[in-house]
This record gives sequence, structure tokens and C-alpha cells, in this order.
Amino acid sequence: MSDLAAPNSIPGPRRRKRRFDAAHLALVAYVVLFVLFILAPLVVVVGSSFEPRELLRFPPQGLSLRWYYQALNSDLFVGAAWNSLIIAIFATLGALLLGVPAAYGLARFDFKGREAVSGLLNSPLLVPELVMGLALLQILAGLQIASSVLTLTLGHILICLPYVVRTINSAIVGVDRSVEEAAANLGAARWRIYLTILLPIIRPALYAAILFSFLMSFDNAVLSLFLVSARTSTLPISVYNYVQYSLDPAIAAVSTLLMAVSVVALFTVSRLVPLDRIKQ
Amino acid sequence: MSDLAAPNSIPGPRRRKRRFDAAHLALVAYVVLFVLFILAPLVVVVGSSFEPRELLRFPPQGLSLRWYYQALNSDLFVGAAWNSLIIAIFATLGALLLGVPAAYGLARFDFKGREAVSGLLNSPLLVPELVMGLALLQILAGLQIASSVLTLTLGHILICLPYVVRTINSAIVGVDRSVEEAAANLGAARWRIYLTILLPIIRPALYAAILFSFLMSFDNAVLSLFLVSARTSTLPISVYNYVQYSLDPAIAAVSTLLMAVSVVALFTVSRLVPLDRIKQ
Amino acid sequence: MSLEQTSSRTAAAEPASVSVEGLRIGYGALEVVKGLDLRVAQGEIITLLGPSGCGKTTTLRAIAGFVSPSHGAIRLHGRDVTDIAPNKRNIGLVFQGYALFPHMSVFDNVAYGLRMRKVPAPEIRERVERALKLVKLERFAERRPRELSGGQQQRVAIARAVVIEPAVLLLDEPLSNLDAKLRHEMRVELRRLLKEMGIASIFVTHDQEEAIVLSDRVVLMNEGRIEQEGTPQTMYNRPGSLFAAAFLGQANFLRGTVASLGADGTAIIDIDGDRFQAQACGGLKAGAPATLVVKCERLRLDRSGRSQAQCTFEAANFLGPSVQLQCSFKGQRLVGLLPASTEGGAMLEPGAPVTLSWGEADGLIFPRAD
Amino acid sequence: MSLEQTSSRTAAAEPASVSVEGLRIGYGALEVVKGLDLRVAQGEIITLLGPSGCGKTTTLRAIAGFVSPSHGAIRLHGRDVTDIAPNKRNIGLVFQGYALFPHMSVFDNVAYGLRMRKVPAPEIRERVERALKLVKLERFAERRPRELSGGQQQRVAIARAVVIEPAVLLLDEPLSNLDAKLRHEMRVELRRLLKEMGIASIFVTHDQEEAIVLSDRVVLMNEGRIEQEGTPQTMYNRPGSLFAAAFLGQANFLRGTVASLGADGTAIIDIDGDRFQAQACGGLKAGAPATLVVKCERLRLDRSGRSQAQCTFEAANFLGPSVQLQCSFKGQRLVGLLPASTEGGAMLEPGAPVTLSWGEADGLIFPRAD
Repeated sequence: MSDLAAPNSIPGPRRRKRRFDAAHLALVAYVVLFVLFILAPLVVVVGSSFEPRELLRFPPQGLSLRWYYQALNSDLFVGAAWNSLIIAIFATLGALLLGVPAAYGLARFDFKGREAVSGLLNSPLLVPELVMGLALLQILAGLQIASSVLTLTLGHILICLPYVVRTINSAIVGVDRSVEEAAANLGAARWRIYLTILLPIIRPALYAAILFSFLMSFDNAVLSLFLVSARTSTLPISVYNYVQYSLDPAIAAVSTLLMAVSVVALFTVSRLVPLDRIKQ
Repeated sequence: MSDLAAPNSIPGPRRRKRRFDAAHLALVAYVVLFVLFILAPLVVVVGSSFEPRELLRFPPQGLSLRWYYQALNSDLFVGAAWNSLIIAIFATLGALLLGVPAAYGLARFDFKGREAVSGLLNSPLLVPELVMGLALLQILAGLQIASSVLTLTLGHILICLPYVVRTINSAIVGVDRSVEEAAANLGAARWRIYLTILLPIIRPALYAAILFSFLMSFDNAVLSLFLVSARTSTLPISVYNYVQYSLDPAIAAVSTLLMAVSVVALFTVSRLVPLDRIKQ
Repeated sequence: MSLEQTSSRTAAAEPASVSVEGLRIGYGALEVVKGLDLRVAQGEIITLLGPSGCGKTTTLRAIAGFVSPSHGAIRLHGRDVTDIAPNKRNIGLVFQGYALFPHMSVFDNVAYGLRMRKVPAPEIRERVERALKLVKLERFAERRPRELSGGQQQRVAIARAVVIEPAVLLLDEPLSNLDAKLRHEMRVELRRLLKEMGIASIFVTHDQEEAIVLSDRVVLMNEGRIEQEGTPQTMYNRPGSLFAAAFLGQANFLRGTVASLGADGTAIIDIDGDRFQAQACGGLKAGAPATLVVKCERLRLDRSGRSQAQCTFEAANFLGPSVQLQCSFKGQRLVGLLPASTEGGAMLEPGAPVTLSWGEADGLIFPRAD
Repeated sequence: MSLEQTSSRTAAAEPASVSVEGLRIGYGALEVVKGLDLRVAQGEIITLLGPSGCGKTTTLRAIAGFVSPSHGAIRLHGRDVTDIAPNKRNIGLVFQGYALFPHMSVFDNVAYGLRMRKVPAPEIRERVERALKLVKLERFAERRPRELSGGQQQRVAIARAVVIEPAVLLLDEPLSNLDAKLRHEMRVELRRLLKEMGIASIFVTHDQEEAIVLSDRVVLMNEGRIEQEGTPQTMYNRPGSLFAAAFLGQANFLRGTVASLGADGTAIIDIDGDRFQAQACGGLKAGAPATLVVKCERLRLDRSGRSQAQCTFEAANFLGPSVQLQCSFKGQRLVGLLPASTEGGAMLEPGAPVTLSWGEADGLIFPRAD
């Protein structure tokens, strides 16, 4: 039927109209520029880390790994990096152990004040990190406890917790209750439902929570500023202290490495979960 | 029919079974303890701000507004607070003006690399704030631009942008495209669809973006540490500097006021949008 | 109200697969189930039918153990399970949305209940394969639920529920997520499957057609109570109340007053001067308001029935296998469904006079409140 | 293939409300609509019917302007609008999910199109009120869409689309979001409403019952092309192909071979030795494989039809107004739908012999590929 020509003129092939394309192209161009604008500072940092001479500048005068070599051989930075890594790992573990059950309780049980608790945890900026740092400093001073890796880790847990609870909570809310009921109906006790049904289903959220928690802790500067001692300095604090007296390409190299950790962590997790499902 | 007794014994009224209640109560108790644990540091800060004497301690030895009076009469803190307020307002405006169109482009147009851009914007921790501060410092130094309220505002826009884009983007993705098509079908041109349909529908997300952007900027310490000059100090930086040489209850009072700003902002927005819909 | 209540009570001698006695369930001050008795025999399929909010799903959830009744008892094969946790009840449940485990293969979904019962692995394999064969999904064992169609997912849910050999199978609107064509096919298929397995089953649905096709016995619920129960034929042809008559099938409701009562269980209703003899239902009193109920498909476009109404033709709509005839009678609407082969009313003009008739046994007279 | 194609072409003298000529639409390499011609006259209601993926929704979106065709033209009242932006076309569109503006009252939703057209405020008020009255929602003007039921939302969507007095009204599966009972009611109601307004309308649906009840003309689509078009009666009773026969109504398909061709447009099909005379459809050749199609409701449980099949009874399912009879005939399944009043097959045992018959005009013979 489609092959019969209609009596009143069938037009020939027509160019696909670009009715929306002007607006479309403009917006796409805008988005690209926008991303470049956001990325520009990073390009500057990464670029100038390859500078061979003593002066921090962009574009670099050559390409050298001299400052990377120097940074990786600096006891100051390497020691701080180990501290950061250990604190980030234990802070993440702690935040998961405390946060996942809390997220479950918030998602699955009705109790008075649930709305308030939920709202509180959904507003992480309610407590400025600076204030949190001050409070912890004051508590440590009051209890006469010396700053240590342990106190830093406890402080970081406090910072990471709301993010873990939020991520896991919204994942659990998204799991149909009837799936848990189906497991109970088939004979599973409560703890088996958690282990065999709930946790496997929310695995993407668990990965996201681990990623965010790790990076929140690893990159944290504000809280650490109040809690570090000379012995327990973390990488961001070492960078900050270094900048106080010298602005050479070593700092760009360390910054680039700091970002590399984020990229590697993000990339690892994105192999396990699609990137756009990683929501805070 | 229900009033007829069945022949084989209808049991009398029975106590409502508490089969799940042990687990339920334990979890609720846990959640409450958990929240207290998170809130404890703040209680210490707020509590000690009412201390009448010079020594920062908790619990306070009395109740006095002396340190609030002193903080609100300190040129140092009041000037910094004005700076913070002005910067936060303009950074928020800037982030909205740049971020809303970008969020729309990402949500509604397909183009190569959209996934990548979207992933990038959904991972705000990819770039540690510290590195961003260093980069901006380097750029300003390279271009020989003096630090000012303007440069601070630009820096804060860069920090706030990804949050704005993420919040608005996920709201726009949640708006059924057919609603926009319905408006076009009824005769609305593109710009009228934005103004009369899209923006009003995503109003809760706009409020949330404004709230987060404002607080991100107002409470920001890390980026500001690199960009402030003596003249342009913001409130968090003033607090930090003050702590360097003195730890008296004035700092608790200012911290409490800083939190009060967050609470007031959050409360204002929650009057307009339900709290649990404020997602980052 | 139940026509079959007596018979199901006297059957108490043989132990029912499930029995529910005096069930009352409340959420706070709101009582959702207000006293309900139910017995399901081995191999019997019953349907809890009713509008949303009538308590049918709550009843099902109480049997499964997810809701605690405030009064009453639930027994499986005579054993009181009212206080037993849901994971210890041995009841099969097919959820409305199927509630498959998204992270497991079809095989693992079906095997889950057996693994929880610590059945040895070789036996698990054998029983799961048998269950998948029964629902014709043996070739899909390694798929994930999201890779299956709606109908296939539903069959996985059934296999998963029956593989544990439950005392009773509960199905909560199992067809409501399928599209119209598949839903019609699955009704018959599902009944055949359940009969083959011989498991006592309780369906919950708000779709009267589904209830009629699927069940041995329909339990019509209304506001937390049983309105009527009986075979699909009884429920359809002999509704016990106006509510039941309106809920099952499409019917005409003509308002009038009782003219007189016959000794043979019939009555005569007066509708604006015209009188019709029909079956008397419920407590009719001469002179009291009453409603004459006639199913749409029982109306005939000729004078072959004893009851005849002089109507005004309004419209005829072709429905495919049948033609819908819209007429008015004394200002009330009368709708007939005629086989399309009769070409009924095709040549009528709107406003034309037309006679519709029906058999005496097709009419039911109910008392009316106002 | 179209039975009515000629007549709709000769009607080209009067300008159609909408005409679509040689429409082709592709997404990348995939061509979804492969050449489609369509004319809708003033006040006519047509339905694009077909399985999902047949291109019916894409066609509708092309008429509305949201999809650009690669070939062909779209005309409104003779004016070529193929290159006109969607907001300048003056076409009414009712979306599947209604797409109401959630932040506006019902009044503002309906007024939106008029405001975009800069109609003066008093006239807007008057026209919106008239439109809301038409869909019986005048008392809901100040409500928000979410405060309305599904059926009410759908009526708001219709009022919003018709208040701008569009050249044509497009409706994309407008009933699919309603529950079964409401959907059945709204079909008739919607047709009445559209006829009252006299607007040319194009429905898109995959539900054949809906297409039959709603439309003046059904356009059956398959894989981007028109399979057949015609009145609902023609489409239902005289399907032009096996595809059409399978898509409209419930039918039996008996495989056999062509025994002989008659001169009067009939043919005789041989099914494992039994021969049946029926209407010949398509290019039949003696000895070639063919399929006999008989609609389920045309089968009778007696010998009154000229074609008679000696079957084996399998099962009878009570459906309420009718009884479904499952039989087997020469190893093929034969399903009959009999009026329940005949009590057909109630006393038969599975395996019993039974004779089903049908009229000669009820059978259609189609050529079969394999």
C-alpha cells in the first residue's frame, strides 16, 4: 500500500528538519564550556606539576617528573599519606558499621520523630564542619585526651556518618518491602533476609557509600586542621602547611596525586556501579 | 454474619502480638542513640557558649549572653559576617544562573559525552576542595590579581556549581517530558515553557539548590583559606584565625551563631518544601 | 447472608487446609476486617472479591502472618498458627508485583525457600526443575527476573511459592500487572495449573470476571464483612443483595415499588404503572420501594420473554461479539447486550419505540433503602 | 489492502481535517513508519490500532509535530504543516499519562492554550467554563490535578485539548491508565463527547475492543504500514488477513489445505479429511495450505449451522454472561463462547463427543505461509 503513489503529489525525500537544532547546539556548546570552566583550575594544577624548574607556573616550561619524585621521597608527604589512608579506611568501616543499621531503622520502622531524624540526616550542612572541628577540639581538651590517629578517625566517622546513612537509607526506601516479605514468607529469619536479600540488592548504594565516605575522609581538611598533631598529620594538612612557607611545583604534584586517588577510587567503583547511580 | 459465634470456639479479644517489637525497639533505641552521638559535639559547643567566665568549658558554670554580646560587637566577626553573607548571596546567584541552563541541557539533550559530563557532575568529591583552592590561588598569582570579594565569590561559584547542577538536573529528569510537550502543543514557545511550566514545577529543587549553595558558601573554610586577604576575611576564616591564638567562649558563641544561620536557612526552606525532599 | 455458609460449616468434620475464625483486624481505631469466617478445603480455589478497602488484602496478609489480628484465629490443617511468625508458617504467597529477588537467577529465586528449609542440594535441584517445568520455564532457569516478561515473572513467582509445598497458596491480585490480552489467557491457564497441583488457593481480586473464571467459590467482601459467598454461578445468577448484583456482571436496576408478594417466592414490582413478576429477594413488603435487577445480556430484542418493557431506543454500539443497546424505559435507562449476529437494532432510529423482554427467572426484586 | 481506500480517495474533493501523505519516519537506520496515507474527515473518529512497535504512536507524534518525517506531508484543512513547529499547529493532543500541569489548577490547565493565544481574559473564563461543563468538571475548577481521580484527570486533559478548538484531536491511549470498570464506561462516554463536539479525532490504541467501540473507522497497522482499514463492523466481520483476524476479537484458527475454489467467492478447505465451505480471502490455490478462521462466539453447540465439526469436549468455563467451551477437533483446539443462558456443556464429561456448528458466512479461509 505504501508503494502506491497517492494522487495528489507525494513529496520526495526531504532533509530532516533542524527545527530545534539551534537551541540544541547552543545548549550543548554551553554545557561543554561550562565543564571546561569547572575543569580549568585542575588543568592548571596538573599542568604546572610537570614544570622542571623551581617556579610554579602554567603552562610549564617543560615536562618533568622531578617534583613527583621529590614528593614521593618526602617523609613529610608519604607519612601523611599513610595516615590519611589508614584513617580513611577505618573511618569508612566505622561509618558503615554504625550507619547501615541506623539507615535500616529509619527506612523500615515508624516511630515518633522519624521525620525529624530523617530531615536532620538529609541536611548535612546544618552543622558547619568548622563548628564540628571546634567542638571535637573542645571535647578532647576537656577530657585531656591527646590527639592521635584514633581521635582523628573518630572525628572523621562523625563527618562520614550522615552521608552513609543518607545513601543507604534512600536505597533501602527504594527496595520494595514485599521483597523482604517474600523472603520471610519463604522461611527466612530476619538476619538471613538482611544478608541474602537486602544487602545484595542495595550493593550499588553500599559501593557509593564506601566511595564517598573514603574520599570525604581522605580529602578532609577542615576537621583535621583542628585535630591533627605534628605526628598525625594527614595529607591535606601537610599540603596546607607546606603552602604556608613555599609555593613550588611539589605542591602541584601532590595535589595531582591527591586527585588521582579520587579518580582511581571513582573509577574502581564505577566498574561496579553505573556512574550516574552514584548519588549522595 | 460477624456477630454469629462460630460453632468451634471463637477466641476472645487477644493482646496484639509483639512479634517484631523487640527488634523494632532495639533499632529505634539505636537510631536515637545514634542521633545523640552525632549531636553531642553541638550540644557541647552551644552549651559552653553560655559560660559567663573566660574559660571555655562544658557544662557551663552559669548562663550568660556575655560572649554573644562581645562577638556581635567585634568588628572582626561582624565585618567577616557581612563579607560571608554578601559572598554567599552572589555565589548562589551566580551558581544558579550558570547551573540551571547546564542542568537543563544535560537533562534534555542527547550528545556525545553526556554520560561523562553527567558522571563528572555527580561526583563532586572528584576534586578535593583543597586542590581547588590551590589552583585558584595559583591562577590569581599567575594573573597577578589581588584577592578581593569578587575573586572569593568566583571561587565559591565554582564550589557551588556542581551541587546546583546535580540538584536541578535530577529534578528536571524527574519531570515528565510530555508535560513540556503538552505546553508546546498548546502553543507555548520554548522560553514560555521554561518560565510557566518547568521552573514552577521544579521549584522545590530550586529552593534546595539555593539553600545548599548558600550554606556551602557561607560555611566554606577550605577554599576561603587560600583566597582571603586580611580585608576580605569571611566568618569561618575569622573563627579559625581567632582559635589560633585564643580558645575562649566567644568562639563557642560565634560557632553557635554560625549554626543558627544554617538552622534558620533550613527552616525557611522547609516551610516551602518538605524536608525529606531536600536532596543534594 | 451467605448461601453456602451452612454447608461449609457442616463440612467441619474433614480438616480444612486453612480456616479463619472470627477474624478482626484493626489499624489503630480503624477496624478493617470486622469478623470473618473462612474455610478452604484441600484443592479448593476460592476468591476474596470486593472493592478496594473491603479488607480482602488485609485478610490475606493476616493469613500470611504480616498482619496481627486483634481477634480470631487462623488454622492450617487444624493447627493454630495465629501467633506463629511468617517465616515459620509454610504458606505460599504470590505478591501483586511478584516481589521476585532481582539479584538472583530464576533458579535461585525458586530454590530460596528450599535452601531456607535446609533441603539437600540434589533434592533442591530436582524440585526446582520440576516446579519450573510445571510453569513451562525450564529453559529460563539462568535468567534474571528483569530479563523476563510480565507473564513469565508471574510464573516464577508461582513456582517459587509452590515449590515449598505449602499448606495453602495465597495470591494477591496476581493478574493485575499483566495487559488485557495476557490477563485473559492467564486466568484459564492459572486455574488449570492450580487444579493440577491440587493446592488449596486463596485469590484476592477486585475484578469480578477474574473471580468468576478462576474460582470454585467466590467470597464477596464489603466493608470488612462477607457480603455473600458461593459458586461463581450462584453468585452471578443469584446475587444475595443489590451490592452483589451491582458487583458481579453488568445489570439494569429499575426502581419501583412492591405491588404484591406471591406465595412461590416471586413478587410483582410496579414501575410507574407497569408491573413485572420476578424472583423476590430479601425482606420485601407490599408498597415498599424496591429495585428490579435484570442482567444486560438477558434482555432480548423481541417479545419472547414473559416480562416485556415498551422502551424508547436511544443508541446501539457495536462491541464486536455483541451489540450494546441503550434504551430508556419510564425515564430509567435500560441497557441490553445482544449477540452481534442478530444485527440487533442496527436499523433503528433514535427515539423509535422498541420492546425488550426477559424471562421471569431473569428478574430479581430487592428491597431498596430510600 | 484497504477495503475502504478507494472510497476515501474519491472523497478527496471535500478538504479533510487532517491528511497524511506518504509518511515515512526513521530513527537512524530503523524505519518505524514505512509509507502511510491517512485522511480524517470533519467530525470523524478514527483509531490507529496495532501491536506495540507498529508505528502508531510515532505517526501521532509526527502529526503533532514532535517527530520529523523523512518523507511525506501532513496537511491540516489542506495546509501543509510538515515544517511548522508544534506550538504553531493548532492540534489538540491528549497524552497517555494526561501530562497535566501539576502546579496549576484545573482552570489554569484548561486556560493555558488560550492564554498562549492571547485570548482576552473574559473570553478565556467563558470558554474554559464551557469546556469544563462539557466534561462535567465545572465544580472542580479550583482543584489541583493530583486531587482528581484518574477519570477526572483524563477529562481535564480532553477539556484542555479541545478548548483551543483544534483542527484535529489526537488521543494517545487515553484509557490505558484507568481501571477495567472505568475504562469500559469511558469508552462509550468519550465517543459520545467527541461526537457532540464534532471534532475530527485520531485515537491510538493497542486494545481492539476499544478501537471497535470508539471509532467510525479503524486503521489497523502492522510494522509501519496499514494492514487494513474500515468500519469496526467490516474489520471485525471481514478481516483482510490472518493478522487482522487474529488481532480483532477471539477466533479459532484451523489449519488445513484448500480442497477446491468455488465461483461465488467461496472455497472448500480440507482439514484432515473433513471439508468445510467458507468465504475465500486472499489468493487461495487448490492444494495449498490454508487456515479456516471462525470467531469463537459464532460457534454453536448444536447442528443448526451448515458447517459441523465432530469434536471432543475438554472443559467448560463459566465466564458470567457466557460459557467458554474448550474442545479439540482433529488435534486442533476449538474454543466456543456460548451464552450462559443456554447452560451449554454443563453436563458434559471431558472426552465426550460433541458437535459444534457455524454458519457458512461465519467461516473465512486465508492462505497460510507454511
